[in-house]
Amino acid sequence: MRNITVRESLNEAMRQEMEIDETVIVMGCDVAIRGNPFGVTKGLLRQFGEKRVIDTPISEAAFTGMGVGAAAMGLKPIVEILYSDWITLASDQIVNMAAKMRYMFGGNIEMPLVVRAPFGAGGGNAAQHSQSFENWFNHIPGLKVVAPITPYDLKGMLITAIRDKNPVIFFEHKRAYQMKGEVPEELYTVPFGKAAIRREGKDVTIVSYSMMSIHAMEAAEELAEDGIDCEVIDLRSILPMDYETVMNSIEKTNRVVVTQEANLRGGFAADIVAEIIDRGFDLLDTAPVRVGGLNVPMPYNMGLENYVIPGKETIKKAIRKALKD
Amino acid sequence: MRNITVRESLNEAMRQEMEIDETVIVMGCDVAIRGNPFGVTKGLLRQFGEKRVIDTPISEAAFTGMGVGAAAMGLKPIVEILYSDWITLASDQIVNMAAKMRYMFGGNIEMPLVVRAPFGAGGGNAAQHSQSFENWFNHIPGLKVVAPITPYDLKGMLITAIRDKNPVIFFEHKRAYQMKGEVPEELYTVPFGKAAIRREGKDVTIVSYSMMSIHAMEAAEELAEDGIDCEVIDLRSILPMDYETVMNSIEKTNRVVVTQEANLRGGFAADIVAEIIDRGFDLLDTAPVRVGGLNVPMPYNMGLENYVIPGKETIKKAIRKALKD
Amino acid sequence: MSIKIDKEVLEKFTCYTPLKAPEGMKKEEQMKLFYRMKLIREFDTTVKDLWMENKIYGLAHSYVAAEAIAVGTCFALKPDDAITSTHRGHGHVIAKGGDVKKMMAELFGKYEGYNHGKGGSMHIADVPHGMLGATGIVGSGMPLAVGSALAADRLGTGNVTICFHGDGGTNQGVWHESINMAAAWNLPVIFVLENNQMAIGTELKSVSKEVELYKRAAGYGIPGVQVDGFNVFAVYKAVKKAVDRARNGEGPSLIEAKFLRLLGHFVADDQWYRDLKAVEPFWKLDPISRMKDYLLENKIAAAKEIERVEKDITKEILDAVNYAANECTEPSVETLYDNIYADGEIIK
Amino acid sequence: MSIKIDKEVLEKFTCYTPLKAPEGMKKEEQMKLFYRMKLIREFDTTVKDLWMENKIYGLAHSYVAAEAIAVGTCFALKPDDAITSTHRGHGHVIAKGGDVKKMMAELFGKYEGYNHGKGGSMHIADVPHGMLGATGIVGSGMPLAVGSALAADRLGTGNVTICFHGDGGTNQGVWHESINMAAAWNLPVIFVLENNQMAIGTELKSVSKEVELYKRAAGYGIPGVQVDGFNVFAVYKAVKKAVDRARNGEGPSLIEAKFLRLLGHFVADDQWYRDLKAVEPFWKLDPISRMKDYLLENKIAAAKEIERVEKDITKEILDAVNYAANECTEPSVETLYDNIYADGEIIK
Ligand SMILES: Cc1ncc(C[n+]2csc(CCOP(=O)(O)OP(=O)(O)O)c2C)c(N)n1
Ligand SMILES: Cc1ncc(C[n+]2csc(CCOP(=O)(O)OP(=O)(O)O)c2C)c(N)n1
Ligand SMILES: [Mg+2]
Ligand SMILES: [Mg+2]
Repeated sequence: MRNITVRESLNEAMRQEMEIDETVIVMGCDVAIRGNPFGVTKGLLRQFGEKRVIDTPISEAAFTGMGVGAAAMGLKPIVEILYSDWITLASDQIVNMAAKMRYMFGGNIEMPLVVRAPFGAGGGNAAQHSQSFENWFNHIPGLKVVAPITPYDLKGMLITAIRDKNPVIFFEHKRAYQMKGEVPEELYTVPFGKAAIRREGKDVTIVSYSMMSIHAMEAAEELAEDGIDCEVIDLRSILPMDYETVMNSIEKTNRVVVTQEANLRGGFAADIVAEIIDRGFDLLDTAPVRVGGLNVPMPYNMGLENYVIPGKETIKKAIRKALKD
Repeated sequence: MRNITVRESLNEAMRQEMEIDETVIVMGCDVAIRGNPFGVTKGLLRQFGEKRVIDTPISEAAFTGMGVGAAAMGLKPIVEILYSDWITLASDQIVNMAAKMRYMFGGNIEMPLVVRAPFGAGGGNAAQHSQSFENWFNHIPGLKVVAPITPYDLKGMLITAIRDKNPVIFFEHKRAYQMKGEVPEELYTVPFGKAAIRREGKDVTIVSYSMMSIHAMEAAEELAEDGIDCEVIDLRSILPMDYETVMNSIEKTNRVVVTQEANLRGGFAADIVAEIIDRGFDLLDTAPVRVGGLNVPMPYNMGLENYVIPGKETIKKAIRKALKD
Repeated sequence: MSIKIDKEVLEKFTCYTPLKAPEGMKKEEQMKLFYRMKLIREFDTTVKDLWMENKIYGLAHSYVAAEAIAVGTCFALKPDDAITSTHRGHGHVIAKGGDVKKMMAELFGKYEGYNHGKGGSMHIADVPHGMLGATGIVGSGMPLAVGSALAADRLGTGNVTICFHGDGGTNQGVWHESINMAAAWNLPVIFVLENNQMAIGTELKSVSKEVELYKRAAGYGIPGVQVDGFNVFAVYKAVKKAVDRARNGEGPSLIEAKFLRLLGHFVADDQWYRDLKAVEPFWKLDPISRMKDYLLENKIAAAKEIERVEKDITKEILDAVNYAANECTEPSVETLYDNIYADGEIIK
Repeated sequence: MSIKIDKEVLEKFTCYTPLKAPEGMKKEEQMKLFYRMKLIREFDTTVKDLWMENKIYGLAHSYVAAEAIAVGTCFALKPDDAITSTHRGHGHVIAKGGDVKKMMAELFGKYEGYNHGKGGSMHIADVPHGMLGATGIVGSGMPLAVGSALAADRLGTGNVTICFHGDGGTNQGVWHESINMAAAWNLPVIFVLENNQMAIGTELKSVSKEVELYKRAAGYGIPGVQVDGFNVFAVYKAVKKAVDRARNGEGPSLIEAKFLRLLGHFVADDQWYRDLKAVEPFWKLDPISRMKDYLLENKIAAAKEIERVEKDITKEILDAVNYAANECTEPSVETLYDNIYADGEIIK
C-alpha cells in the first residue's frame, strides 16, 4: 500500500467524496486559493470550483452557522476552523444550533455537518493557537466528536464524518500533518465508536487518542525493554466512546493510564476515569492515572511549552505509577 | 438576622460594593431600565445612573469584551449573560482574552472582571435556556469559577468576585432567586476555594454545589430517618476547588457521591471523581458515584425535563449505591 | 368609518403608508392576507390567556402587532421557499401555511405537536412547510438563512430564503457576518427586519446611534429599504421586489419593516418599565383593524363576510386548544432520546 | 530624483495623496516620523531573517509596508492614550514608543522580553506605554478598545483609544458589535482600519461586495474616511482630527487607511498563491522611500543626516538582536505558573 502523509490522506478523503457526492462542499478561511495554510485542502478549488470550495471572510460564527443552514437544507458542508482555539467563536452555532436543531425541531431535519478543527500544541504558537477543546464538545449531546491520528484512520473517519447525518467535530492534530502511513487509494470508511488496539499487552492499559497515541506507543516500546507489557488503545472516537474495548482491556490488565494533551483539569481523561470507575471499580488493582497538559495558558517559549505538553516520558512515569503496589 | 431572597442578596452585594467603589460598573442586556428580567439588578440604575449601569445592545461577545478592556484599564465591570447558555457567544472573549491576557502580556495587567451567568434548568425553558457550562470554564487556566447557592454565600462571594483581580465566572441558579436565607446587612466576603460542610455525617460524603446542594440536603435529611448519616459538602467554588475538605470528609466516610445538574458526560463531577481517585483511591470502600443530568438537549415538556434533571430521589439512589457492599 | 391616525403618531411614525393592494391582487388573495393576520392575532391572544392560566409554560412571545410583516412577506413566497425565525415564531408558522393544531399541541408540550413536545414556543418549527424553526438565541437564525440560501443556490432549486430578525438582533455579530457573506456571494436571501424599536425593555435608540437601520445595507453593497411594518401590502410589495431580485441571481436585500411593539415582550410581561400612554395611540396603526377597515371601505368584502371569517378563526383556535389540551398525549420518557441523532441512533 | 508612481498604480490606488506635512510640523517631528517608520522596517526585516535562520519561532507577522499607519496614528496621541493591536503588532509597539530590545527579547522567548517569554510576537504588549497587546485571534482586540475607551470615559482620564484592525477583521462579528456600542455611547475610540486588501490569501473583494469599507461607518452614524495608508502625513491628519473629536466627547470615527500588503502574510510566506507581478509596482508607494524622498526633495533633511539616522537604526536593531540572543535568559520552569493569576496567586 502507498505511504502518504496525514495531510494527503485528509485531502484525498475530501476529494474522493466530493467526486461521488456533489452535495459535499468545503469552506473556511483560506481553504480555496491557498488550499488552507497547512495544505490540507490543496487542489480542491481547481478540481471542484469556487461554488464548492469557498474562501470565507473571517466570520467563524456565521460561516459555521451557514454550514448549519446548508446542512439542514441538503448540502454536506465541511467547515474548517483553522486553529481549533477559535472554535469559541463558532461555539454558539455548534452547541446551541447544530447539536440541538434536530431534537428541538421534532426530528424533521438532518445535520450532516463536519467541522474540521486542527488542534494541539507545538512550535511556539502560544496561548491562542495551541488548545484542545474536545471535552467541551464531548459535553454536548447531539454532537459527535472524533480525533483519529493515523493517516488510515483520518481518511476513513473523515469519510464517515462526511456521510454521517449528524454534526461531527473532527479534531486533527496540527503536528501530525507530515506523519506518514499506509492508506488505501480507494474510498473506505472507518466507523465511529470503535477504538483500535495499537499494541496488545497484559500489564497495563494505556487509553489514548490523537497525538497521545503516538507517545503512548513510544512509551510502550521503551518499557517493553524493561519487561513491562503495555496495551495501547487508540480511542479514535470520543463521542461515541468505545468503553467496551477499554473495559475488556482493563479486565485483563487491571491497571490503566488515561492520556490527553489538553490541560488536565476539566478534560476528557477525567470523564474516562469516572466512567471506568462506574463500570469496573473492582477490576482495578491501582488507581487509574491521568496524564494531561499542565493547567496553564500555553506559553510561547518552546522550553516551557515542551514542559507543559505531555509526551513519552510523562506517560512512562504514569505507567510506572500505575504499576506500583 | 434578616431573611432575604437570593435576588435581594445579589442586588445588595452589587449595590453596596458600588457605593464604596466607583470603579464598579454593571452591564448587560436589560440590566438597567428593567433591572434584569429576574430583577437582580433592580434599582441600580436609579441609584448609580446610566454611566455605571448600562443596558447593552444584544452583543454578548463585544459587551463581554468591552468588560475585558474596561477591566484591563481600571474599572471593575460586572457583566451579565442573562442565560448562561449564551455564554457561548462570549466564550472567545472569556477564554482567549480575559483568561490569558495577564499571562500572555507578561503580568502587566489585572483583569477584575465578573461575568454573572444565571444557569440551570427548570420551568420548561427548553434546550437553549437550561444549560450548565461550569466545566467548560473549569477547563480554562486563568479563570476562577464559582457557583454558590445560599443567599449568604451569594452575597459574600459576589463581593469577593468583584474585588478579585482575576476574571470570575459567577454562576447563579435561576431557580434559586426566590429562595430565602439569613444575610447580614453589612458588606462581607466569603472566600473562594473553601467548601462548606452543610451537614456532618459519617456514612457517606455528598459533594455538591449550587442547586444540587439543596437536593443533597433534602436527600440527607430523608435518609437520616433510615439511619443513614450523610455528610453534605457545598463546594461553592469550582475553581479554585477545595479538595482538602472533600478528602478529609472521605477519609472519614470512605464513600462519596458527586453531584451536578449539568448533563453527566464531560461534566465537572467526572473531574472531581478523577481527582478524588488521584488523591485517595485507597480511602474508598466503594466506587464514587456520580449524579448528573441525562445526556440530552433539554426537552421543553416539563415531565421530560423533570426526568432529565437530577433531584433528591436521584441523589438518594446514588447514596444507596455508594453504601452497597 | 375609516380609521384616523393621530397627527402625533404620524409625526413619529414617518414610514406610514396608507393601505393599497398591489395592482391586480384578487379579492381572495386580499381576504387570505386578512385571514392569516387575524389567525395569528387570535392564536397569540389565546396563548396569552392559556399561559396566564398556567395551561402552557416556558417562554412564549406573542406576534401581536407584527402580523402584517410575516403575512405580507410569506405571501411573496412559493411554498418551497424557506424562512428562518426568531424567538417570536408563531406568526411565522401561520404565515408560512402551518397548522395551528400542531403548533398549539407543541405549546402544550404534547407529543403530537410539531416538535413532539421537545421544542415548545421558542423552538416552534415546521420544516416541511419551509419554516426552519424558531430559536431562543437572538440572531442565531441569521447564518442559518444564509446557509439555506447557499444550499438553494448550489442545488439549483431556485428557492429563496427569508431571514426574519428583530431590531435587537441587528446588533449581534452574526447579523453583520451573515449579511456580508450573503452579499459577497449574491445569495438568494432576503433579510426582513421586524423593527419594533424595542428589545425587551431596551429601546433601539439607546443602543444604536443610527436608528434608521436600513441604512446599514449600503455598507454591504446591497439594497436597503424601509417600509410601514403595520401595512401588509407595503411589506408584500417590498418583499416581492426583493424576492424577484434574489431569484434572478441579483443577491440579497435588507427590508426594514418598521412598527412598534404594542404588547409586552413576552406573554406575561406587564411592561411596568414602559410609558404605555405613549404606546396607546399607536394601536390605531394595528395592521388588522387597518386591513379590515380597508376591505370594508373599498367594498372588497362586506361586513358579514368578514364576520364569518372572524368566527371561523375563533372556532379554528378553539378547536386547536381542545385538540392540544384533550386529544393529545404527553410524550413518554421512552421518547426522551429520540431525534438527538439521526436514523434512530441513540447515544446515552 | 522624486519617486514616480506608475499610472497603472494610481488608477488602482485612487486614494493616493502626495506627501505634505501638516501646517507647522517641525523638522524634528518629521524626522521622528521617518525614524520610527524606518525602525519598524529594520526591525521586521531582521525578524524575517532571524525566523528563516531558526533563531525565532512561532508565528511572526511583519509590519512592512504598513509603517505609515501605526506611526502616523500614534503621532497623533498623547503618551497616556491607548492602542489595541492585531496579530501584526511589532509596528504598533514601536510607533507607541516601545523598546525594541524588550520586543526582540520577547521574540527570542527570553525572560527579559516584554512578556517574559510567554507571549511572543503574536502577543507582544507594552501596557505601560499604552500598547494593550497583540492578539492572534482576528477581531478580538475590537471590544478591548471599546472597553478601554469606556474606562477612560468613566474614569475621566481624557484619554482616547485607537483600535487597529485589518480588512479581514472587519468581517468579524465583534467589529460590528464594537463599533455600534462605541457609537451609541459616544466613546472616545478611533477605529483605524489597516486595509491591505488581503487576509492571508483571501482578497477583500472576494469576501465583501462593498470594498470601500469606510462606507460602513454611515450605518452606525459615525464619520468614516478613507486615506492613503502609505502616506504618514495623511494618516496623521485624519487620525488627529478624529482624536480631537473623540477627546471632545463627540464619539468614535472609522478611518480606513488603504494600502496594499507588499510582503507575505507572515514572515515565511512566499506568496506562491499571489500574482507578485501585480504587486511589484506598488513598491513605488513604499511609505519609507516616499518619506525619504519627500524629506530630501523639500530639503527638510540632507542626505547625510538621513544616512546617519539609518545607520543608527541599523545599530539599534543589531544591539537588540545581540541583547536578545546573548544577554537574555530562557525563562525557567519555576516561572511557568507566574502571572496566570494576579498577586502571585497560583492555582495548579
Ligand atoms: C443572545 C441573546 N441575548 C439576549 C437574549 C434575551 N432576549 C430575548 S428576546 C430579546 C429581545 C430581542 O429583541 P428583538 O430582536 O428586537 O426582537 P423582539 O423581541 O423585539 O421581537 C432579548 C434581549 C436572548 N434570547 N439571546
Ligand atoms: C478568528 C481568526 N480566524 C482566522 C485567523 C487566521 N488568520 C490570521 S491573520 C488572518 C488574516 C487577517 O487579515 P487582516 O485582518 O486583513 O490583517 P492582515 O493580516 O492583512 O494585516 C487570518 C485569516 C485568525 N488568526 N483568527
Ligand atoms: Mg425588537
Ligand atoms: Mg488585511
